[in-house]
Amino acid sequence: MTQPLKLVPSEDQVTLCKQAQGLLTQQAPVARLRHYRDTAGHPGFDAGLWGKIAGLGWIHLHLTEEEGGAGLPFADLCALQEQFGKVLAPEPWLSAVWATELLRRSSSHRRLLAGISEGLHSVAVAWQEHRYDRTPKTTSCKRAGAGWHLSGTKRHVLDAPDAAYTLITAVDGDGAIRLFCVETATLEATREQRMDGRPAATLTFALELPATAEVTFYEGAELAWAQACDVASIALSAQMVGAAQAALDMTVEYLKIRQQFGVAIGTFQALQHRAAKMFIELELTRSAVIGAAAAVDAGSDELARYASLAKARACETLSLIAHEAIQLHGGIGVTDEHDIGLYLKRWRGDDALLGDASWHRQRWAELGGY
Amino acid sequence: MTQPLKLVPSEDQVTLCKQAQGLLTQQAPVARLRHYRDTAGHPGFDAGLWGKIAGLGWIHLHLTEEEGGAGLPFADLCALQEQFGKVLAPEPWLSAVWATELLRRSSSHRRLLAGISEGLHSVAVAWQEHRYDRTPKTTSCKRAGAGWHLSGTKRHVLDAPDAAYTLITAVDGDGAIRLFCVETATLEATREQRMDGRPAATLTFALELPATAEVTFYEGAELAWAQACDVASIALSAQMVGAAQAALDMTVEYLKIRQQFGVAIGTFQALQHRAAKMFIELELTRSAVIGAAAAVDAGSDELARYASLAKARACETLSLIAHEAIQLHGGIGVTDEHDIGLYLKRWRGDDALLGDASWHRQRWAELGGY
Amino acid sequence: MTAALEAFRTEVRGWLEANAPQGLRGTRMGRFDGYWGGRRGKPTADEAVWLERMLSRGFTAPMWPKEYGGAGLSKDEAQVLDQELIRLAMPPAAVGFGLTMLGPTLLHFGNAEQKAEHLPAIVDNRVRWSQGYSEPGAGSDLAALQMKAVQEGDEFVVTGQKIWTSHADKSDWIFCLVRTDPSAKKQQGISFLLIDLQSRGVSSRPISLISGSSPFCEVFMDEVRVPARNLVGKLNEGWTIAKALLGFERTMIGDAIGGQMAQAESLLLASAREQYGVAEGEPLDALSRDAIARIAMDERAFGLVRERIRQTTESGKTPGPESSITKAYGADLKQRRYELAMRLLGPEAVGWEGAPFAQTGLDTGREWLRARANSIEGGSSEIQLNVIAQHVLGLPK
Amino acid sequence: MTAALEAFRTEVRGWLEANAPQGLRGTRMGRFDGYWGGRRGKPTADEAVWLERMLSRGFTAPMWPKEYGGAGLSKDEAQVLDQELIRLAMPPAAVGFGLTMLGPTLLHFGNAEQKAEHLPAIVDNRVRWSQGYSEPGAGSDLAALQMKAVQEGDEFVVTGQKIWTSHADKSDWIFCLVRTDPSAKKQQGISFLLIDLQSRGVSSRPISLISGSSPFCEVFMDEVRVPARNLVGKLNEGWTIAKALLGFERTMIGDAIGGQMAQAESLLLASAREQYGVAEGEPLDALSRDAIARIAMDERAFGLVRERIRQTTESGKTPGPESSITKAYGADLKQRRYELAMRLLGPEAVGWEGAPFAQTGLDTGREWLRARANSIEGGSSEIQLNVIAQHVLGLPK
Repeated sequence: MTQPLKLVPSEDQVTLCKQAQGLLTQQAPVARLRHYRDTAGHPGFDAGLWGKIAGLGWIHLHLTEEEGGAGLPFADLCALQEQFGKVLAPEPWLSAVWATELLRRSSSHRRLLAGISEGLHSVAVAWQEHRYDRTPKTTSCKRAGAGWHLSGTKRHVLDAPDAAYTLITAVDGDGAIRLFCVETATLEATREQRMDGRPAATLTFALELPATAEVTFYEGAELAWAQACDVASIALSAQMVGAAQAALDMTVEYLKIRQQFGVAIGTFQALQHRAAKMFIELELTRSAVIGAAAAVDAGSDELARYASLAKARACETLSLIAHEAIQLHGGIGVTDEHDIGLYLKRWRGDDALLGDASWHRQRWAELGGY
Repeated sequence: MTQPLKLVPSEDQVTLCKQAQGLLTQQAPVARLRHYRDTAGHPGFDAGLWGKIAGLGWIHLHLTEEEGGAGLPFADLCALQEQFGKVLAPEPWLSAVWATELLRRSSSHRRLLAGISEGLHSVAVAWQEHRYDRTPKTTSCKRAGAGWHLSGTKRHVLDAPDAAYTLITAVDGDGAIRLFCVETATLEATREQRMDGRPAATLTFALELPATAEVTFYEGAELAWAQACDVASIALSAQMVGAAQAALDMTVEYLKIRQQFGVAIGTFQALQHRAAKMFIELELTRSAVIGAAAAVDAGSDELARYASLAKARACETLSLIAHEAIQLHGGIGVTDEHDIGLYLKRWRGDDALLGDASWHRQRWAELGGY
Repeated sequence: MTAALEAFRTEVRGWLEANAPQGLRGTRMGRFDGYWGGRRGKPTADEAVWLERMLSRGFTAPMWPKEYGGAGLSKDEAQVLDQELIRLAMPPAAVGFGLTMLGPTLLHFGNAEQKAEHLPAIVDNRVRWSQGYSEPGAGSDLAALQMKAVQEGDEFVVTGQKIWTSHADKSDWIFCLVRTDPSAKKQQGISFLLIDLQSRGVSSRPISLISGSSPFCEVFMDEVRVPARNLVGKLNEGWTIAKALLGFERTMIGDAIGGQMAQAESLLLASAREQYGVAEGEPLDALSRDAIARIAMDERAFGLVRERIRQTTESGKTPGPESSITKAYGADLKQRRYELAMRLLGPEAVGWEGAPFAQTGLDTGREWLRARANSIEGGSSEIQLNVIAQHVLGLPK
Repeated sequence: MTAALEAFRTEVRGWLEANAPQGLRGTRMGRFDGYWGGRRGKPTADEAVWLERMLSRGFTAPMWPKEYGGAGLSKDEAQVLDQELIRLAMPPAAVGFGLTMLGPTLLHFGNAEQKAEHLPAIVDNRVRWSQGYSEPGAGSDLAALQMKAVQEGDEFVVTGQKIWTSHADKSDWIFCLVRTDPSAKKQQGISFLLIDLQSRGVSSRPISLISGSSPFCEVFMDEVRVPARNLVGKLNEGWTIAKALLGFERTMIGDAIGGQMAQAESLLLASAREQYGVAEGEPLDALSRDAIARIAMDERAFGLVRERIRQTTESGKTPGPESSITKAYGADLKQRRYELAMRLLGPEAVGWEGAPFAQTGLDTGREWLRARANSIEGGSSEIQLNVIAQHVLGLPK
């Protein structure tokens, strides 16, 4: 009998969250998104804030001390992701988690791992080709002399416009997956103007690379890639829980203050029940995400199922809450002027990252053999 | 440009409905179902009432005068089905419509057609084998001398326990569908105790039949079978609209009289919105069923799509309303003593007849080439 | 009757074949995509010809009396005309809130002078109207409106703010609900007033939506002087008119959505086939198929319920609470349709503008966002559900 | 701490290996399928041995104080015990509303005499309790209850009717909410009273549900005389106790549903494979797969939320409004699970009894119907949503 997963926050985690809340509430109001969205400049986020986050040691918080981290639980990192998600922060933390999870499983690019942790390098992960398939189909790598020839197109590469390096998945002649680390400047990039206003690009490339460009893994690329995607999915889900919490909070607040028919509209039972249903779904999803983070810390052999559970529920819950939030805000909710619409657009972006709910349900079923 | 379907009732139809309402309200209270359910006697319905319905000429109302009918629109028959459905009547009208639609397309069994119309014979339609497939798989017919050898098992044959004759679908050696008319007494019948309390049986048989037992069709068995199933589906959908209307009416009435917290519970907005949503769905479904009936009258080449639309929506809407009706009745709603539960059980039975919503959606798509 | 109707069809068909400009044939996008007129309107050459010819028959307002420039057609005749226009896929020659909302209202509630002054200018599309109902503090609770109109001699002096006024910046006139008796109970002190938007003291500001720029505006009135003859109905009895007009508006929105939904099945199908690389004639994956069929079937049922209401409603009658069904269901249906469209697009759905996103995907994204407003504007879905519960089902307040 | 806990686990495991009757191992059906005790209870030989041995360790009420027959374990120790019981799939040695509802209530609100009198008889399962809360006119509005209790000397005289009293016909005692001050405002005149069901004037009648016969009864009290010492808490202050007990009940129902859901995925899968003839290891059709995965994933999340609440709640604390989450969601989840089970059964789902229907299908049908009551009993889902909206989210009444 294994112990049940630890689902309550430690005191450390509570303290950490408070610190993050203070920092983000002050320096990262949701409204700033419009600036990054409308200017599409470089970087597409607040470099100062990102530097502070790195300086606090948060990016590599969950790495072991050997890896240069603080050896804290991944659950603590997820708690920070949640705070970060509340304000829809555009800083490249998800890419950092993802790249970190890849590189810590690698023997070849330790220096880059340190660079990410210290906030020196921003690294994007280029994987997407068709829908949510995680196995590259068209991006291929062929041995060329001592090195590699790498060519293909990757879509929707989050944080690529500002990333010094990009990690690219490809298949070799045997159909095996391999990962390459490339300077982003060597890629042809088309910056995407996205609904969620986050920096991303479509990348096209046909490169001759030295052998050292390949990221090699202790236990094989396939396993590392799968695990890193799962861990990143959980971090992303934690951000989405934060977004959902913030959207629900804003909505409940609005229900308390908006007066119609001589009373606060929050007195109407139909709206109360809808708010309560959102709360229930959020509590379930929060528990799923906390459980998934705990599964990472416990080294659970169900990591994949937990990750799919977390992401599927996060997609459904943020969708429910973001949609309902707009409806319950009424007319003001559909104006660009009000922040609540940004949550719906962020959902759309997050939903498309690493698989939507339907994709994850299918994966859950496949993992269960049906 | 074809004319839009006629979707408003004629004065004749309104008069007919009032007459039916009077008859059924008086002689066919919902509560009588418990008697038929609990005794499982013969017949499993009120023979007197059924005789009256026949006597009024309602069973063959929509047949042409040549066919012995009154030449009224099929829409009028559906309006009667709706009244009939309101009180969850167990009389074998659906089987009569179904058999009638088969036999009027046949050159071989005209006398039986008249017998059904006059209420002399009750005829069951035996078709079901596996789920909702309409093409028989295991029931087969082989030429044997001048006649046929017919063998197989049919499940859930509605009205079979009291039917003088049963129409049975089978496949011949070439995989073509054929229909046989057999005296029910020659079949091995296991009466089913069903949730909806209606008389039905599982039939098993291995018979030597004369050539005259085959029902032959003017335009082929396959087309006749498909059309008769579609027309029967529409009649059944009309019954289901009636059931949904009655369940909604009972619920709205209960919301008006049940007091809790010092007021009628119908004042609570959450319950008002749920009632309104049921009403909207019912209006849509009623329109779909009226449209489907009008499509029959207009000889539309979209009969199959209309039938699937009607049945899919009827299944979904009666499900919604029957479930919600129980919840809104609270504790009393889950007791056997209260009639509202009978509507939920009837839905289950009707849902399983001639395809559930999911099956009809798939059929709609197939008809649309996707 | 039917014979007469068929004769009418034959005549109309012939007339249209002769008179519908070739350049416009096949360009119909829906019932509300046509020439919106007004002082600022700039019709194309084809549009101008088309309008003039249709006007010669009274066909821009086919059921209105001939004295105001209508054609005096019966409901069935008007439907035949509509069908023949659709047959050639002709856009309507004139579109606007004058035709769909104010006109029917004036026909019911206007006096002879008001009808004579305003209806012909609506029929021939000279004057473009906008609607001044909602205010920042009066959304679902419309009767809480605060724009005040104080009578001074033969004028009203109007001050206040309206919001969600479509095309206020392109319109000539506005019909407004104003508060004329601040001391009366909410619904009782409201009047219905017609205001020239070129009056001194009127200003407006466009509103950006989550879907981008929009036709909506805020309209500000600062001591705007309005002739008293522009009061429709009696003083302080505007609420009855307001409610009737809301019925026209709900029906209009339901019809508009119905029109937009007509292509839903084939568009969703095409998108699914492209996304999943499934050739025409091959079956789709079961989840997409089920989802598309659901929308398509609901769309068909929605068309049938609207047609049934149309056949049931007496010609020209103010729409009753049944218009709440089409308003609420239509909004929901359109939202579900675009939600599915986005789901089919998958990762391609995140685009906002420009390459590398395909234009159809970008359009879908904007429509998806825009559709969120469908359940809010023109009376929120919550209000429609209240109306059905209380006025149709008779549940207690 | 963890070391001590592991030591405890080792000790308990050893003790169970030595003492759990072989005949009961592997027979656990869930947390509430065990021996219900009481005067009319007839344990099997194994059950009697199992109860006696568990009692010797205080393990029927592991967290209760030793003085009442409990084991005085910490929350973590109790969980270890539970895990070890599950490991051997042992049914609980004693089950009942005394252990889950009245016991915790008496520990909080009972006086010393009441604890001494009733707790030991709950621990050793001698007395079986039922719950007298709802009345025909007091369902969701529980505080509208009318059963009256008039004090006469050192007795209460109780008259009225209760409904939805589970197993009243098999129980020995009942804890009742009664109205002791008819003139006070609703919640203020209610008291919490313990009544011996063998008292003169008590009668009961079973209730049939849509799913068939049920444990529910109506209970009638006709001038039943109850000793005044059976009043728990103060006179007219029973509402606070009532609410606390409802928290225990909600948690209990949530846990019960959680237990029943544990097998959902494999059972639904087996049914789908059988219906569609899909062999083990082969993928199911996409619609079934999606629907089963949805239920299975929600079940997992439901288990996690309950575990998170368990870890968050201080040992022995009265459950707060979070128990409304598990009650409402649990009911919904179980209903959806059986709805899917029925959909998979398709036409085979219509059976009520006997051949030609398979027994598993018939059982599914009864469970499906029975599940409709889950969102009504123990506080309807509507009430739970009210509680969450007002007491958790702070929306105004």
